[in-house]
Formats: sequence, C-alpha cells, structure tokens
Amino acid sequence: MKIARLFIAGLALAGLATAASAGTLDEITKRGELRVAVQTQGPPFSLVGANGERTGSSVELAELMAKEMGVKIKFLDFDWDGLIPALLSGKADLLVADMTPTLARGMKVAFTTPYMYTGSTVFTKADSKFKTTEDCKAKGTKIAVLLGATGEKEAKTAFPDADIKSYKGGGPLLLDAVNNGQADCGVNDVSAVKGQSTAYPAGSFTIMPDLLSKEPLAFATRYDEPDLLVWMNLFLNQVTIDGRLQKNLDHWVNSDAWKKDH
Amino acid sequence: MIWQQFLSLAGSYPLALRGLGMTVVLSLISLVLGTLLGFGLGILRTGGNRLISSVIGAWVDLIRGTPFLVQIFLIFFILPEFGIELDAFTAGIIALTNLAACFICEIVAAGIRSVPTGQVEAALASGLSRWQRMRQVVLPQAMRIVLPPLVGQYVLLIKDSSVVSAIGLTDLTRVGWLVVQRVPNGLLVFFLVGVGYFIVCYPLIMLARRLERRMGAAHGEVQL
Amino acid sequence: MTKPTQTKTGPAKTGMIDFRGVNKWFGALNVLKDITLSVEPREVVVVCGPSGSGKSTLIRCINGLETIKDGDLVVDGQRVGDPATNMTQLRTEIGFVFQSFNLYPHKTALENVTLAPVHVRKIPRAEAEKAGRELLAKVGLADKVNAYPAQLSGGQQQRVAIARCLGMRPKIMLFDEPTSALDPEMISEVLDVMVAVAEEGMTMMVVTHEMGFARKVAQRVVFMDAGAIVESGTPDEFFSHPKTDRSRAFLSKILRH
Amino acid sequence: MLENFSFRTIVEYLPLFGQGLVTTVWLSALSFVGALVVGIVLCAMNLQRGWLFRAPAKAYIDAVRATPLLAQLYFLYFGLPRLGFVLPELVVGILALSLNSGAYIAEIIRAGILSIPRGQVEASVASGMTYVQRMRLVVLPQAFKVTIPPLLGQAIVLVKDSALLSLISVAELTRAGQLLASDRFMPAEGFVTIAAFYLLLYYCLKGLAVVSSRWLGSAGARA
Repeated sequence: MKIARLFIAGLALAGLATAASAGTLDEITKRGELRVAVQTQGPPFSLVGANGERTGSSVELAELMAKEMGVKIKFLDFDWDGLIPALLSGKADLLVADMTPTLARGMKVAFTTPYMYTGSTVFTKADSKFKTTEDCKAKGTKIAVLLGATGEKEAKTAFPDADIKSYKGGGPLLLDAVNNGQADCGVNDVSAVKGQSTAYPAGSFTIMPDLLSKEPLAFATRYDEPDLLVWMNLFLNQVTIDGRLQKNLDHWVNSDAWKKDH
Repeated sequence: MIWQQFLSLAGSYPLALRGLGMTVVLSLISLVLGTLLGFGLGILRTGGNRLISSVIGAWVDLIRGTPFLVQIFLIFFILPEFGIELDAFTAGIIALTNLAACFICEIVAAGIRSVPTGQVEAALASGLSRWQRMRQVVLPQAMRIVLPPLVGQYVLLIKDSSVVSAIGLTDLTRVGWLVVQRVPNGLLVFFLVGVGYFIVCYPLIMLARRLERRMGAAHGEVQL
Repeated sequence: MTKPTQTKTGPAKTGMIDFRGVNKWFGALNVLKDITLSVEPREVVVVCGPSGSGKSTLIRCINGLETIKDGDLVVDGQRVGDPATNMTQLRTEIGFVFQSFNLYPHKTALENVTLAPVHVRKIPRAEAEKAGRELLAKVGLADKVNAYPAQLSGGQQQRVAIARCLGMRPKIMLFDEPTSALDPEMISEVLDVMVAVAEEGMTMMVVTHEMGFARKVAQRVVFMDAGAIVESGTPDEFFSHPKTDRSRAFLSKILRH
Repeated sequence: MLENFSFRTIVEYLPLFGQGLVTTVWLSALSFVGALVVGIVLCAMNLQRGWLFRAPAKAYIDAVRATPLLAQLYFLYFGLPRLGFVLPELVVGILALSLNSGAYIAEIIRAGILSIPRGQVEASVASGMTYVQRMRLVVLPQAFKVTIPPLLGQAIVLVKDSALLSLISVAELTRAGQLLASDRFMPAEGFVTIAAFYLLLYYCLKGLAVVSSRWLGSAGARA
C-alpha cells in the first residue's frame, strides 16, 4: 500500500503533464492513426473471423470513424481485464464495445450519447421445462450471466431467488453453458443472444420476447479528451442522419444478414 | 453438430498457428533471457553479500507471491505513467523474463547450496578465484540438481505466458477465446488449445525426465 | 634494528609457518588456545591428538579456510588475515589434502590435477597436462588419467588429491587426516606417496594418527588437546618418553592395536 | 490510472474482497487435501514394478503437466455434463485443482521417496519388514521431511491457480477485483488489492514452510 501511495505522489505530477498536452484530435491527425480498443465478445458487435480478420457492428463503426477522420485505424484487442486499463492508461484513444453507460462507470470514463438501445433478455434451451421468464423465477434456478455486465445486475433484481452464475469470456459461453445444462437460463443483451445463437442449429434456444430492461449502448473515451468526445458525438449524429448507422445495425443486429459472409 | 464445429475450427488453422507461434517466440525469448538473469541472481543470492542476497530474496517473494496478471498490468499500463512506454510484446517479454528469472534464481540457489562445502574448500585451497570456483567447481556440480527442475519450470512458464493475452497479444490461449466466440463449444476449443500446449511442452517434460535419470546415474557421489 | 618491537611484520627470524599467540573461538568454545608454533622450511611436522582437540582447525587456519580471532599467523613471510595479503596468491603456495579427498566429481583425474595450474597459474593447457600426467604417474596412477573420481578407490582418489596439490608446485603441503577415511589396505599406498613427497624436501604439516609415518619422516611431533599444544618434540622423544599424562593416555589408546 | 487511485472505493468493496479471500482460502485448502490424495495414489501407482499401474499414472502426470490448467478446467466443466454429470461449479473447480496439483504432488513425493538412501531400504528389508511396513516405518517418515518444502511451494502455486475458477463463476478473490474493475471501471484499485491479498496468503504459507522445516529439522536431529 505504501508503494501505491508513493506511486500516486509521483504520478500527480505526471498526470499534470499529460493533461496539459495538445488536443487528442490533433494528436491523432499527427499520428495518422486512430487507436481503438475492442473487446472481442462475439457476434454481432465484435468478432474474429476464421482467418483472424476482425469484424462486427462496432468494429465497422470504428473503421468508419477512422475513415471520416482521414487516418488509419489500429485495433488493440484486449480481454475484459485489459480493456479499461488500456483506455485509462492512454494506450487506446477510445473504446468500442457493446458497453452500457452506467452512471457508476461514467464516473471514470466519458461515454458518447447512446447510438442504439437494446435490453437484457432471458433465454433457455428449447426443450427445457423453463418456458417463460416467470418459470425462471423459481427458487434455485441456475441463471448464467456475464461477469460485470449489466445483465448480471438485471438478473439479480429480476430473479431474487435464483442462483446467479457469472461467467467470463463472452456471450457464446453463456449459450454453451445453457446448452450443456450448467445453467437453466441465461440473461444477456438481446442482440448478442440473437447473433450468437446462430452458431447453433435453428430452434436450439427459446428466446423470451419480453425484455428485462431497456439499455443504451455507447462508446467511451477519457475525460481528458473532450475534443474527441465532441467529435464522436458529432459522428454518431451524422451517421444517424445519413442512415449509415441504421444500415450497419440492420446488417449486423436486426437481422442475420451478416451470417452469409461469415 | 460437433463435426460441423470441428470443420469450422479447422478453417481457423492460420490463426491457431499464429497464436502458437506467438506463444513459442514469447516463451523462447523470455526463457533464454530469464535463464541468464536467473543464474546471475541465483549466484548473487548465495554469494557472501547479505544485503544483496536479502534484496533479491524480497524481490523473488514479491514476484512469486502476486498474480502474474497484476505484474504484467503494472509493466504495460502503469510504467507509461513514469514515462516508460512499451509495446505489448516488449512488456510481455519483460514481465515473463522477470517471472522466469525469479523462479530460476531459487532453483539455482538451491543447486549451489547443495554442493558440499568440501568442494568449495578444495577449490579455495588451490587458489581459484571466486569466479573460477563458481565456474569450474560449483556450477558444474550444481547443474545436476538444477537441470531437472529448471526444465520443469520452463514448462510452467510456457503455460504462464498465456496471461499476455490480457495486454492484447494473440497467443495460443487468446486464439482459443477468439475462436470460441464463433464456435461456441468450450470443450472442443480448449481441448485443441490443450493439444497445442501439449505439443510444445511434452518434449520438454521428456527432456526433464531424461536429465533426471542421467544426472542421478552420472559420476555423482564421491566413493568413500 | 630500527624498530624495537615488530608485532605487525614479524621478527627477523621467520619460519615457513609461524603461529604466535593464535586464538580462535567457535561461539563460546575456545578451539585454539594461545598457539605458538614455528615450522622451518623443509621440516615435516606431525600433529596428533584426540578428536576435537583442534588439530584440523590449526592447519585449516594456515590457508585461511578458518579465520583467527587474535594473534599472528605468518606463512611464507605473509600475514594470514591481513587485508594487505593476497590470500588467493598465498593459497597457490599451499597444498591442502582433505580427509574426504574433495576431488571434483565432474572432472577426470587429469582434469582435477590441471584445473588450478591452467586457471590460476595460467600455464598453457598442453604443458599443464604433460606435467599432470607425470604427477599422476609419480603417485602410481598413470593408467587412471581419464578416470572419474567415482571410478577410483579411496586410496586412488587420495593420491589424485595429492597430485592435484603438487601440480601447483606449492612451498607447503598440509594434510588433514589424509588416511582416516580409507580402508586399511589402502592406507600404505597413500603414506608411501606422502613419504616420497617429504623426502623431496617439502615443508609439511600432517594431522594424522599414523605413528609409523611420524617415526619415518617427521622431524617433530606436536600433541594437541583441548585446543592447546600440550607437548612437542622429536618422534623418538614423544613416542618413547611422553612427558604428560594426557599424551601417555592418548598414545596408549592409539598404539594398543 | 494511479493519480486518481481511490482507497475509499477499495474500503467500500472490502467486505466483498473479504468474502472472496475466505472462499479462496477454503477452496484452496480443500483442493490441496484432494491433491494430496490424488498425488499419493498416483505416486504409489508410479512406484509399482509392473507397467499395468505405472503406464497410466505416467501418462496422466505427463498430460496434466503439459497442458494448461485452463484447458483442464474447461475439459471438466464442459466435458462432464456430456457424460451426464452436472456438478456445481465449486465442485468442478475443486476437482480440477485437485487433479491438476495431484500430478505435481505425485512427482514431489516420488522425488522424496527416491531421495532415501538405498541403505535405509536395505536395512529394513534385512530386518524382515514387509513392503507396507518399510514404507510406513522407514521410507515415508524420512521422505515426509524432504517433501514438506516443495509441497508448500505447490500449495502456493495452487492458491494462485485458484484464481482461474473465477472463469466458471466461483466467487473467489480475483472475482472481487474484477467486479471493482467492471462495476466502477477501477481496474488499478481492483487488481492492486487482490495482489496485496495474494501476497498476504503467500507470506502465510511461506512462514508455515519455514516453521515446519525448522520443526522437522529438529525432529530429525532428535531421531
């Protein structure tokens, strides 16, 4: 602890130095490269294809951002543990992942205005005895959620008597857990569930029509990059108006169209 | 279903090979560096200087006692705040080298301590210098004790290298995580990842076992 | 005489090995008590006494394997333990033969003999090997040049150890119970080599209970008990007319069989 | 990340860390006991003359040593249900750690037994002891002394390895740190705190190793 305190003392100075530097956008222009941290949580937002090529809804939006900036893009691929440190330590300019901008998180990073709304849904194995969301409220039901995701919180509120199990490693593993019987139900973002269940034969899962919550998704950057934040909001505004956002979401999130290419 | 998934996985072999390559290159570099550094530290650890020895001891404890993930985070994310900016590969090499050096230091120190004092006295009596005593008399005999666990430690370190995925390097384990997004079958994917590690590690385990047998049978004990 | 007392540099008359009022403690135990002893060049001194009497410690002090607490120990004109003395250099002048041989198990007989000459004396390897072979032949081991210690009997190992010391062309040879760890039938082959070394005029201190050896080559026998030198004299005097009860008791024990 | 390091938040999450610490401790302890059992059985198999027992033991030990714990954990976690065993995460986790550490412990015990001088075994054979008596009265008590330090070393490894169980939703120490990282986006606070707790556990185990080796050392001297 002592060492940490020493760190902080030394770093207060270092922090001042970075805060005083030029605008992030200028820096990006000069560098000619936009550094984006992504979390490869699975389709439809971010995935890696068979040959290692990176793709997905968020990934394409980030590429569009770089194109509009007129710079190249560099993806930094971290697992969940490394994602936030990458942004906070300045290794990445911004964070593109299917993240819910909660108020608590907003204390540490600067979120853009939400670019889409989704929500947590409940899914079960098609032939299981859990047919409705009500069924999953039974005492001792094993419910799979993603560690740290908003679905985890939603599940705790919606199923107070259930046995909540938090997994790491992305939505597909929740489907795997439910498919294998480690959990009775799963709770995750509806777009993710729909996108990821396509890896299974059609009709493997029952996805409940009702949503537990309505959640926004947003990109994130740091509070010491206000110019970048303003620009990102402007970008989202523009692509909403000219329909490019809708096209992206229709391809990736609202349909299985992406499946054809991957 | 499984066959279909397997075919889909087989299509990812270039990615898997890249991951395996990253694991091998990362391990190879840091094991070589870590071995050199570890031997140096082990020799200093058993050398006469109390202060140096206890500083090394404290450092080894700190590294052995904390999760490797935290060490790699400190090097990659926190050092930049002190003006030391490293790319992920270099940070991974540094972290893994340091980890290797600390474990190897303890193995080497134990080996050196196992050499009978009579040997050092004999070398001392014939006027060999400190370095000559170490080089000609102590280390060759310590190697008998050191080699088998050293190679065993290599295997552990190769497996520990998977933690580098936390700072964005695509090693074999990371490939597993990426692929499982597309082919959601944890059993199959990580079984294959296990096979990948097995291919790298098993020859080393065989080597360790052979060394152990050879060292045990070699011109070991002085006959009384 | 410019200085009336020469406590630091030693008196004008100096033996090859000079103990003057040497004391040593292991913790509270006074293992060497006020030792004063001088060994002349070419002299052979046998040190004997019951186990724990400090005789091994005594000779280990000479090449600095043990450090002394107070008193002076001058070897070949140099003070042992003085920061100004280059101990590594001094040790090259002193051969030391251990009870347990301490041959390097990872090196052959020849490599054991040539290691120090090559690395310390910087003698070219070919030359050192030639000398090493000659030495091994001299101790009767011409055919064991490439054998590893584990392939040699105890007596052969000890002879290699003696050859290893001689390879440095030392001025002094110290022997710490060189035959105690040997089977009886091997003792004589080692003693024969030691006699040969003594007859070439080597300065020697030998800790041993081999009284035959003492009678044959020693000029002096030193008897120690409880860390002190109790008696010192020619072998004849010591064996025939021991002066103290302790030495009589000791002799009666070791000569009984 | 460090200039805004918030000790206050760590304190706020301390109860969670405490619970995680307790879980880590008892599940590691249980796994270690399990690993000892696995290790002793494997080692006994490995020391038999015939290949019937030795070959499977060797194959198992090699397979475990050559593959990462992660793969083994998933193998059990996703594999067992296919065979019809759906076990709670904690049970799977403890099983995985026991089976993993057991392989290493088997090697440690074997090295300990082989370190007993031949003369000891010969003396006990000469006095007419059976194999079991020889093991129980002569070999194992001596081997025990040699194996205690490496066994505690393995215990340290096991405690750190237990962090992997957070992957299958066991709420242990690492999970607590990850929660702080994902709820509050405070990774530095989360990971530095778990590092401190692991270090604490490390020093406890190391202290135990020092005390036990001193105790065993003096016991050996008395014997």
